Amino acid sequence: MEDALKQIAEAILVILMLGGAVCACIFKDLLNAVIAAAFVSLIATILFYFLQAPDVAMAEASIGAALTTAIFVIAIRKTKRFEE
Amino acid sequence: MRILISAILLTILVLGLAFALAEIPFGANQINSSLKPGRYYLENGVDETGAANVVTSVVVTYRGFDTLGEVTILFIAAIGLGAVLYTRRKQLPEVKPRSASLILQTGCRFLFPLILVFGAYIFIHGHLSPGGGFQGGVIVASAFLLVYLGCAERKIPRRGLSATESLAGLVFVTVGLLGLVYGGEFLQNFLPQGTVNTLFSAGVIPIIYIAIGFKVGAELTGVVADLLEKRQ
Amino acid sequence: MVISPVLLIVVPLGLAFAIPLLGFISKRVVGFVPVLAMLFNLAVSLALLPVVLQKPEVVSIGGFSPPFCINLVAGPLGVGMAALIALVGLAVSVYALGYIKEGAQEKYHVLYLLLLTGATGAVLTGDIFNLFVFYEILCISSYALVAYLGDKNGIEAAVKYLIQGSVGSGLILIGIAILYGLFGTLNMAQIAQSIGVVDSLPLSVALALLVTGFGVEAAVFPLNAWLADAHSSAPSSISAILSGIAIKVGIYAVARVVFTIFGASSMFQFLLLLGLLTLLVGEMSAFKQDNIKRMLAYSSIGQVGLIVFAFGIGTSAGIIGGLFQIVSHALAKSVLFLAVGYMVYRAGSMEISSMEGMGKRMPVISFAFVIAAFSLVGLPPFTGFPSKFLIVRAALARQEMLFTVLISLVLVGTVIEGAYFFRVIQVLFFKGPEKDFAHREEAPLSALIPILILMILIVVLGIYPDSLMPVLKSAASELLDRVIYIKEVLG
Amino acid sequence: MNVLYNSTYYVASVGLIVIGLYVMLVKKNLIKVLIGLSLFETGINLLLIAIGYIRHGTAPIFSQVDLRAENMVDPTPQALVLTAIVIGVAVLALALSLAVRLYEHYGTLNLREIRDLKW
Repeated sequence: MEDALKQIAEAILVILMLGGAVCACIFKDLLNAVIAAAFVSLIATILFYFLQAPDVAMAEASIGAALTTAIFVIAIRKTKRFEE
Repeated sequence: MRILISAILLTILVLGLAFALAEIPFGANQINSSLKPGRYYLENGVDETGAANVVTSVVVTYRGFDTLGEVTILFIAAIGLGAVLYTRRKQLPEVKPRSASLILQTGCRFLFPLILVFGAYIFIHGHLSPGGGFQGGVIVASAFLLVYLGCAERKIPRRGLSATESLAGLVFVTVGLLGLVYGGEFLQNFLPQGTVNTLFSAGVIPIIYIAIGFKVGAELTGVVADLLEKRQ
Repeated sequence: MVISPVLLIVVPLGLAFAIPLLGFISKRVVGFVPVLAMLFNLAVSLALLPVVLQKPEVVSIGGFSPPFCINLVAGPLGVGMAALIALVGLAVSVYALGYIKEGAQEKYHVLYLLLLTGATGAVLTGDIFNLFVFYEILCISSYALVAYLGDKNGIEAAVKYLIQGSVGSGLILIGIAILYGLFGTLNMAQIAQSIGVVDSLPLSVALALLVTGFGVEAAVFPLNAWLADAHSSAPSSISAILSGIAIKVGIYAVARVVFTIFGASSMFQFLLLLGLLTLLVGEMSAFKQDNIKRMLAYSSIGQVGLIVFAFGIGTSAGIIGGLFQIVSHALAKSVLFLAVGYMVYRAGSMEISSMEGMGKRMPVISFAFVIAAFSLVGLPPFTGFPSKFLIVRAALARQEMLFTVLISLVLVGTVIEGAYFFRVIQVLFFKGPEKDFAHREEAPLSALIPILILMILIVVLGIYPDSLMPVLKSAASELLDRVIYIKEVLG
Repeated sequence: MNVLYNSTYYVASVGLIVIGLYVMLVKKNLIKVLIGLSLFETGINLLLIAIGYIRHGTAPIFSQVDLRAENMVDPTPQALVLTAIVIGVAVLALALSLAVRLYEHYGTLNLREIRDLKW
């Protein structure tokens, strides 16, 4: 029972994550695309936690979701916000 | 045209990966023989290194050379970023930064030490609990990022950052070389292991992880600072 | 105390970390740190060479037995390559003392030293993930160095290089993941031991991914779009290192994967074809260039093709020829790029036509250019001759129709190569300077000394090719003989 | 269906790898390409961790006395992924700085328009 619940949760998370990745792909506003990519990282963090890798989950949360997003946002602020 | 070629290439990649991954069943116990490094680390890691967190002992001891390479890569990124964004600084007019709102400033001042302490906690306890030099270092860097966002008029001393980077890197290399001198192999542990699951245990692992924490923190702060710097 | 091969990696790394600290004290000493580090590496690797010719030295980092920790395998191949890297690195670091005058010089020297450290680590390590890490050190520092001058072309070339390089690195990582999933280990010897146990389709996927990934840096045919831009836009000292060293590390990694890890004799035909295509495409593109640095860059692609072709022959003689070609190309191409660096600097343009009359104004540099060009084309008595001769002989020794046809195509490539180099030489010497080029004076001493040293080596090794033979022979047998490699590492 | 059910994580990681590579190969905007790179790297990391997972395993940390080594997941891929994540952020930071410089020179980030050098 617990297993089935976990698998359903995993399936939902994976669908959300791939959806986020597709969004990151199609958004014309780069800022939105970066936020979508950060969302993917965030879900990847939860998946890492499910896969019993707390160290990696922490690294992914702090690097993938936070720091990468920050430097992306800084770079976008210095260049153009919209993809033409 | 470009889309078509990409689609063909990606289809080949997916098919290849599907065939390859079919041979690697998900969740099966692949490390069943004691000749496999993974099994060896789990069974002997705690006895040999004294660190309760096996991932830490793998990262710092068994695969410590990778970690040395990894901090080198971050170092390259920080230095390379500086080289790429290099401009003659004197020519730049001093721009008075716009200060943030009072609430943001107070919030940053309040949170900054707390985040620093949290980061330090993470990298000091790397051998006991999840986390370690990298995670802690990134948290420290995010504290400085907060300072940049909230209190733009504060300047973080560049020379201090680059001195921290270099010194921490040198500590890592020196600890490794001391292992070569006292133990016979590079990065070999030469300190007593202590009791497992206490703060002062695991020999050189905490020292290396603290050095990594400082180094990663300084490097990523430098990266953020370089990117944020005003340019013509 | 016996010298440990680990010092070859750790000492330059430590010195690189110390450069920013030294920079606080004096900006001028910083440039000498890479010189010092490479002198140290050259001395250590030359001291190690006789030892490892007897028996490869296996170093286990951290003091655990090999499959459970990262190990360095200092065999004749690894130490020989390390010596070559140190030699070329030393020459170029002396050259850079006078050549690099703009930009953040301190950062240049750090990145340069780390690039060489990455190269040295990649050729010495015996662990596939560690190979990936050092390969990344090499790649990332070269991305930054290509963009070092910060001009339009440099940045653009660096961006292209970075995108293609990081796709390649990602593919390598997927390949490593598959290998780990199949065998549960990262030690190259242990993987080599296990290969053959599992059926072959997943393995060939992993092989394809690894070869593609490393092939980006090795610049084999479809993956070399970045090379001409990166090599021509980088500062000339960096072009010399990228052409002389970085490509060779890529080729080394491909050879290591194909020969040692997979023992894939089915790949040889493929390598042969790939090498030939790379050779012809490179030489033909070089022929139609007007920009001298782009011409040299495409000629590097052609030479890489020749090396891959030699490895593809698959016999011991072929591999010896390929390794000799690695040495001769590293020496000759770095001399060419270093010489061209000052020619371009004095002429203010990279067009070949603007080099008119250089032979009279800059006689030493032009002379070095000619020697190195002759060596690349394969004229005796320079190093290019024995290496090409060995490859041709090895191919003919196979006594197959296919090889005769292929080697004639290789010779066609050589003829094209000769044609474009003679065109440059003609411009240099035989097109008189009608205008007065008073500002075109000879390059400074810090550039002439390394160029002359490398030039003398080209001549000496060309006259006495046998002096290299013992190293090359045992390096070739290290590549071909997997069983001995496995036994040396795992005991 | 059962195959898909058992390999949720493989599907996720290969999906991320493919989407990331697709963005890198097809999109024109440099920042978009770099977003693709970050998705690609996340996918590879997930793949490595998924390969190292053992069903019903626990995290490889001996934080309590009753944990046993037989029930733990493989620690090696986790160490590799830690390294890979850091390498990824290093490449990204360098790439973004190049993007900033590229924009200063050309005033655009469209890679099809930036072609002074031949592709």
